Amino acid sequence: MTNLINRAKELLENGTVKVVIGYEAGPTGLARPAFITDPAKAGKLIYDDRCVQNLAVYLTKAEVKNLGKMAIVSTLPVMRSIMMLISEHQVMGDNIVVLGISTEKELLDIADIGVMKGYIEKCDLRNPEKDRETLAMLNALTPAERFAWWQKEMEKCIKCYACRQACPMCYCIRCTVEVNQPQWIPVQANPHGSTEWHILRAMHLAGRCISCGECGRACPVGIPCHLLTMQLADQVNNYFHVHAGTSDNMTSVLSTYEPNDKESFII
Amino acid sequence: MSDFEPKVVAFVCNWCTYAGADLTGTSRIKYASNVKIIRFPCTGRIDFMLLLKAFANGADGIIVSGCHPNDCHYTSGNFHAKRRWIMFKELMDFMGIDMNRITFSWVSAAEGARWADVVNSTVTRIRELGPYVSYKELVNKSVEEEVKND
Amino acid sequence: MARIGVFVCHCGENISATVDCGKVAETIGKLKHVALSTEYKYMCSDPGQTLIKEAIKEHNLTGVVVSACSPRMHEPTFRKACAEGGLNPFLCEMANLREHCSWVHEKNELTTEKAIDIVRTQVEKVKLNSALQPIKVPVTKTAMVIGGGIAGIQSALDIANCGHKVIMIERSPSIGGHMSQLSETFPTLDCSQCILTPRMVEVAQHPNITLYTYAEVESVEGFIGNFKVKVRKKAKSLDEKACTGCGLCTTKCPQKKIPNEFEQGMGMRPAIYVPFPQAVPNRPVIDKEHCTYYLKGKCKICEIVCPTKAIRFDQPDEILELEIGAIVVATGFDIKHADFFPEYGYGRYKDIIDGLQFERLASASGPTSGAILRPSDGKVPKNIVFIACAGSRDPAKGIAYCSKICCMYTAKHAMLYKHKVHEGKAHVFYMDIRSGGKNYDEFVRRAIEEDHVNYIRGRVSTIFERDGKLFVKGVDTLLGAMPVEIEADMVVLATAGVANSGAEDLAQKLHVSYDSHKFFAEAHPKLKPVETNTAGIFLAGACQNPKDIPDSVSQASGAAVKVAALFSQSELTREPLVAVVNRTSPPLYSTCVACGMCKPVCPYQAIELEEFKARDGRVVKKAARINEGLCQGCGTCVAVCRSKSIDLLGYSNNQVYAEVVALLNDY
Amino acid sequence: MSENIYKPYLMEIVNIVEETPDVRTFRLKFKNNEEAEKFSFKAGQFGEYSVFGEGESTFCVASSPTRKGYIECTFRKAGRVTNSLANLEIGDTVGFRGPYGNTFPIEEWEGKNLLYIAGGIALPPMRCVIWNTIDLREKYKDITIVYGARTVSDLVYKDELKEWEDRPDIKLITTVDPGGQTPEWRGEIGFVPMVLEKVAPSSDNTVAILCGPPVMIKFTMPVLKKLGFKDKDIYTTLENRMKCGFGKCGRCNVGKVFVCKDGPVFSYEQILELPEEY
Amino acid sequence: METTRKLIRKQSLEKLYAHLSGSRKIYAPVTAANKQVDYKYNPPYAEVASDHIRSTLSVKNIVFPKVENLFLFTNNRTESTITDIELFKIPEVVLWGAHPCDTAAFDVLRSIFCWDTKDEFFSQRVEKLTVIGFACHKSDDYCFCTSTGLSPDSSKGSDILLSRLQNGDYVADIITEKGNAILDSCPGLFEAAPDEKPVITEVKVKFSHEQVTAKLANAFEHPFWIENSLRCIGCGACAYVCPTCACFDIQDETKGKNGKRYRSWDSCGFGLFTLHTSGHNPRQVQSQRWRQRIMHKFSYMPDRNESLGCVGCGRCSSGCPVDMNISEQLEALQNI
Repeated sequence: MTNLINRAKELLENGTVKVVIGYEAGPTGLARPAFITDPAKAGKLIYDDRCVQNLAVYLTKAEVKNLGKMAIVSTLPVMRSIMMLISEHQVMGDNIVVLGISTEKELLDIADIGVMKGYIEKCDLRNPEKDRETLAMLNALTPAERFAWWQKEMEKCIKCYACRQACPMCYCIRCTVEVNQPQWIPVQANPHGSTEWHILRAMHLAGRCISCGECGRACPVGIPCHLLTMQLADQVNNYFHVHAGTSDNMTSVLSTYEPNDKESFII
Repeated sequence: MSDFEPKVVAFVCNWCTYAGADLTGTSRIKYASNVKIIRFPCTGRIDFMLLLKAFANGADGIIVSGCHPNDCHYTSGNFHAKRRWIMFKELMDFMGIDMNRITFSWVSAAEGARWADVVNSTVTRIRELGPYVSYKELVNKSVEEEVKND
Repeated sequence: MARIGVFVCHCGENISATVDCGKVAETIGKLKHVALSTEYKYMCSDPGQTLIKEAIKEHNLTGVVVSACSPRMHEPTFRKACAEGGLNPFLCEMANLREHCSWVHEKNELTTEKAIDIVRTQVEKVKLNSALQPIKVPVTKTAMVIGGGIAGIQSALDIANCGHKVIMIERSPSIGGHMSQLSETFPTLDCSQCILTPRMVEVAQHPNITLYTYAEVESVEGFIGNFKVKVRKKAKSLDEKACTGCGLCTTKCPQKKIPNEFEQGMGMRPAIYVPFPQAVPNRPVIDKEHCTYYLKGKCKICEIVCPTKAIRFDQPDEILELEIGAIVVATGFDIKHADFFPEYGYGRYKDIIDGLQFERLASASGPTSGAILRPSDGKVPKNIVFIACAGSRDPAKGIAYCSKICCMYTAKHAMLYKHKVHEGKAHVFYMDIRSGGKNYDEFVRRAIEEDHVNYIRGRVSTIFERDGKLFVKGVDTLLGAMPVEIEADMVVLATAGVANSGAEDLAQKLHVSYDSHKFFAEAHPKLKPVETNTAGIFLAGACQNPKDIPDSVSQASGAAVKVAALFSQSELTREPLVAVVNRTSPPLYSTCVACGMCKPVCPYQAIELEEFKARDGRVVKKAARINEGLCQGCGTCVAVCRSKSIDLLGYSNNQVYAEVVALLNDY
Repeated sequence: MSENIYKPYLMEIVNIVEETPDVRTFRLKFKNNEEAEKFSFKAGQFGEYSVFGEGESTFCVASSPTRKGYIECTFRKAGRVTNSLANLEIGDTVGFRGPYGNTFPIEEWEGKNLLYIAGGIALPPMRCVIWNTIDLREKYKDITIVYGARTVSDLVYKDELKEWEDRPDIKLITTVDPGGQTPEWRGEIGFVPMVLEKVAPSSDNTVAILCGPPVMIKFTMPVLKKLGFKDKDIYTTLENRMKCGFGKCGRCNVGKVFVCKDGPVFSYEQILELPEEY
Repeated sequence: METTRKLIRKQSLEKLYAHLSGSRKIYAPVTAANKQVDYKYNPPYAEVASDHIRSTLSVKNIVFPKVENLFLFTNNRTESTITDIELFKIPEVVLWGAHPCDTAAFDVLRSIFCWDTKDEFFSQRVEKLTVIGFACHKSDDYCFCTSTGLSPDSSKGSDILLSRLQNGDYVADIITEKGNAILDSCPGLFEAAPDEKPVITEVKVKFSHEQVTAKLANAFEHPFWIENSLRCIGCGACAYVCPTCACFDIQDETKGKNGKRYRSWDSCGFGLFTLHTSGHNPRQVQSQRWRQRIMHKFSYMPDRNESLGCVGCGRCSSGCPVDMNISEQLEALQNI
């Protein structure tokens, strides 16, 4: 933590960056995103188990970008998000300083995107373990059971779009649900509208989800919608042998193809 | 169940399957009239959301068909579509939405008879599966909110 | 305001026999905004079309649905009729009641109901159609031919003879390509130089052709009719205008031991050289890598001896910026070098050569003036073994394809050898003899029957040396895989034809796709073998796959016709059924966020990211833009666009959505 | 049964005028006579117009309350509702609820000169009050209308412009942006603020009613100030996104002011009080 | 009406629940497997939660459903016909177990839905609603009802307010006629109230809402908004869990010729909430939208609707994925 604070301070002091995006402790003891612009306030930065939010979502937020060049406290999911955002032309790699945090909570020396790539390659890129267990549980059910299981979740949805807003990859300025010519997704938060919304969201993240689980965590009514995108992340790797967010030059799996892509259902 | 006439929508590309279905006609091969075709320039154009919209509007089954791999009029549209369907199918399976109701096929412009087979086998299958109750319920549950308090 | 006219065709009885057309027309007539719904026996007939034209005027129709046969049959007919009736042709749709309904179903209520569904769907669609205008793209009537081999030469001459300007780019100092290296050509055995040289000269002298040799494509931008090509004209160290081509410099150059590329390394050349006597242009270039002056800073003998003072040591490379309307890629092929086959001992044994080297040995203008002499000691080989399929059709070597020309040239080589060394023995190891083509099989038969070439069906496993002699070891599969061992004075490998060096790089510059072997990819394997998937770029010759001369020439002429057709009008007219990325006023500019997902899916490289700048020059927004000159309207980009910022005219999201809804719901 | 405030009147389209390729004017008649008789509105008010199945869209009533028996609205094809409105035909049904909002204080203006300044598609919200005051012509002194559009074809109400032009008691100045003119164009060429400056109407005993795109307002205000207009004598209408029309749905407020209840008509004096949120 | 206090024993409470659910729908909180508490219709009494601090969602959907049809219509060739929603069919509902913040919110909602023009949909639902409130014996750091003029045992909005005694029995304050009617329908379940104080949690006062309102009057341009909303990601969670947020959207949906116009919850936090078709957006960035949310509740509503738009339930803060803590911000605002 001291290393992190010192590094943040140094970056702000020598003008390398204008803002450091990290975590601070809120009054209720929760960690929350912090935007440090004053080196004297770098001491507020923390990094511990409470710091779970994927901060990469702020890299595309207009008012944060307006602050100037950014440094960002980056765990693996953040780093993978950054890779995706660079690949998709949303941020410029040389415009951000990555304050990498290892799984042991140590400050990493991520000099550039190349180093970050090397680091990511060495990491376990699978879905988090507890999610793997839930996925396995669901995959063991019959389709009808899975339908019932998901419908119970969908009934809870209030279409607040916290799942979308919390996701670093959902940076579109106009989401499909906001298109009304035609009205692709029913506006209503009813079982139909909610089911189609979650299908849409998961499909749009196919090959792009970096398994941070932020969508599920953000859901105020507790829908584990991250399992949808994580299942697809698994399948993307299964079919196309790709993990999202492993390079700054990724082509989405749904934007490319191999003539011999395997499937067994097209007759 | 015997008087159940399934509604089946076919999403096909202009260059292969649509032309193949034309050939079925030219060859006067008969098939079930439950299937109605919507023409697209290419399977690559077919948005996965349209499949859901078909179910939401009451389709009991869907056929998606285009050019065989390597035969795409636009070289690669069907390959992109293939990947899209792989992901879509995995997601639908995971959500428990019945993929037996969708036939994905490649039917070329020369395969008039095959088109009839694809249609007939799909209609037979959907007939056995019966009306797509669970999706209709999903939609209806949402339609009939009216005065209920929840 | 929507006023739709619906015309239900009986098609004689083709439709009305199974579909109750009257009921269809009546039911559809009750739909919202259907101003007219009528039936007629033959809509495509003159009176039928007149019916439409008059109805358009009478009812002030804003859309027409002709419910008849397949749109693949009569869509152009009815769109034209609508246009003649004063309605934008793209406001006309067809409902396919014949091929997709009456012909495939029995006569019953369900069939008529289906017909109604089909028509209703098109009615709902056509309400959302918009009047579209054909896209006009201006065309610069100058073609560029890349590559000066026989394919490029043929294309250039054909285009030039159609009256269009052609710029030919050749990376070596002379045009002529591989054909100029050949001795004789199959199946006629006429001299290659004799038939090629006049064409080369014609290129040089043609008023419509500008030739740049020793030049390469640097970059290509733009699109069909409007390419901007940068060409690097490498410095020849020579004032070409001043030089008379006297050749004095080449004889005086002190560097003489440079392996001659034209002779496939079997002869030597100086540092200032003309690649071969018939070269076009017949002007020397200085090979900077070997020139004493460039290497050591002194010499300049050529400058001293040059009678016209044409040598320019300080000449820089020149970048030409050219405006081009169409491009023919004719960059040819190369052969796999024999060092690819360690088992055959190429390199270790001097007397193992490849096919092109044999061509030079057999050529009257070659290093041996046409005598077949083996490289090691200059003796006439008494026993010669030709190995066909050296590399080709060998998936283990990574080349699964047939190189197509080897069977024929191996037969030719064997014949040439027998004609020159009458007492010699020629053996050919082969897998299959592929001699499809006019007079080709006869040619091979002649080699076997008249020239007694010994054809052995089987593969060669190894070549080894024993007591200063080469032994070729293989099997004869026609004799039940019997091992064969043949003593050889010389071995000629018919190595596989492969993509030319730099093909991949060029393909990327041109945005043309290429296959896994780096051969350029045609737009359609059957119906568009000459086109690439980038509009306005065509293929000629062996850059697409190995080809013989007649095939290359035919394709080259084919490509020339494509170019001429393109140049036949000053504007290119294209169907406006293209994808568009939405644009709105600032500060939004577009709902597109430039994620770039659409870019790689486009088979035509029609999508680029456009930058929007504020007054101070800052980039404030990026969004995808689709070049309507390139887009072919497949719509794959539309389906992958997450923010639905792309739409396809004619198959818009609104339209296809309305179709789905209309097909499944009663109104 | 109690009243459903979201239930629109059913209206029949009795006339359609294609003002420009994108702009239509509908004349709407109540299907129910009772409703027609009970209905009244004043200049400046707006309503929610709907296509059943597509939704509602907000625009001003463009006809004058002095013309009884119908209302008119003018809209430009822009979104889902206006696009589907544009597809409708004479005889089709639309929904209308309203009138909502406040009105132009035309009684206060009696005895004064009126200067109407509009740009592009902003003439419709003003047409109502223009006709209203024209129909009560004797109550007002000079009436001057300055109307500009990007091009000649973007000018709406072409027939009425002609009528106004021909009337001796109205001074009409039309203008199009440079480059937007046709060979036959006999009006002014130039942007509205510049034309206004050139015309230089007197601010003495005059009320200015200004409506147009933000950029036009921005450049016209200084001209009006220069001509001596006081903030309280300049009126405009605001358009914010609305859904309900009753100050409930939460969209249209500018600070604590509901455009749907307290507006849409504001004097410039009031506008200056508002936070920058419109 | 004069408030009367009664005793209702633990066992009688269950009987009361059974009695009420016999005649009408009952809406009560239930603890789910993942520990969150959600309201359900007619749950068995055994499942009804009584120890929770706050349910995930507020109970506003009982009077302002997340989706509510406004009318149905049918489109024919040129005609359209409208079918009214039969509001008289709205069932009688008993809300059971709601805390004072949630019950007080009905008044706040009324101040929006009926401030100028009466919204019948809302009014009818309120009419059919009987509220059995439960005073809070537990609270947490997110609670700040006392800062909004309420208290953990406020009877505002309840027809009967139950407060727990040490031994698990309850005292019942009968607040309204509706409450009285219940009392009259099952007098045997109620006994005379003891003179014992119920267990009521203590909720610290964090700020003075009057002072906040006063400060906000001139705070529109304050840098506070940007500084304190940088981490806001613009989701609608706070508005959707809020018991008093009432912004809504009106949309149409059709199937064939039949369709409906409905309203559904909306949020001022969404970027497209105020977006004009032209692309112009009066509230273009998140800080402006955050400002609107606070201003609306603490400045505009007191001014225009004569009620504070907040009841201090703390859901928006506890449900916020990025820890936007509203009471913390209000505390800061009263001192700017």
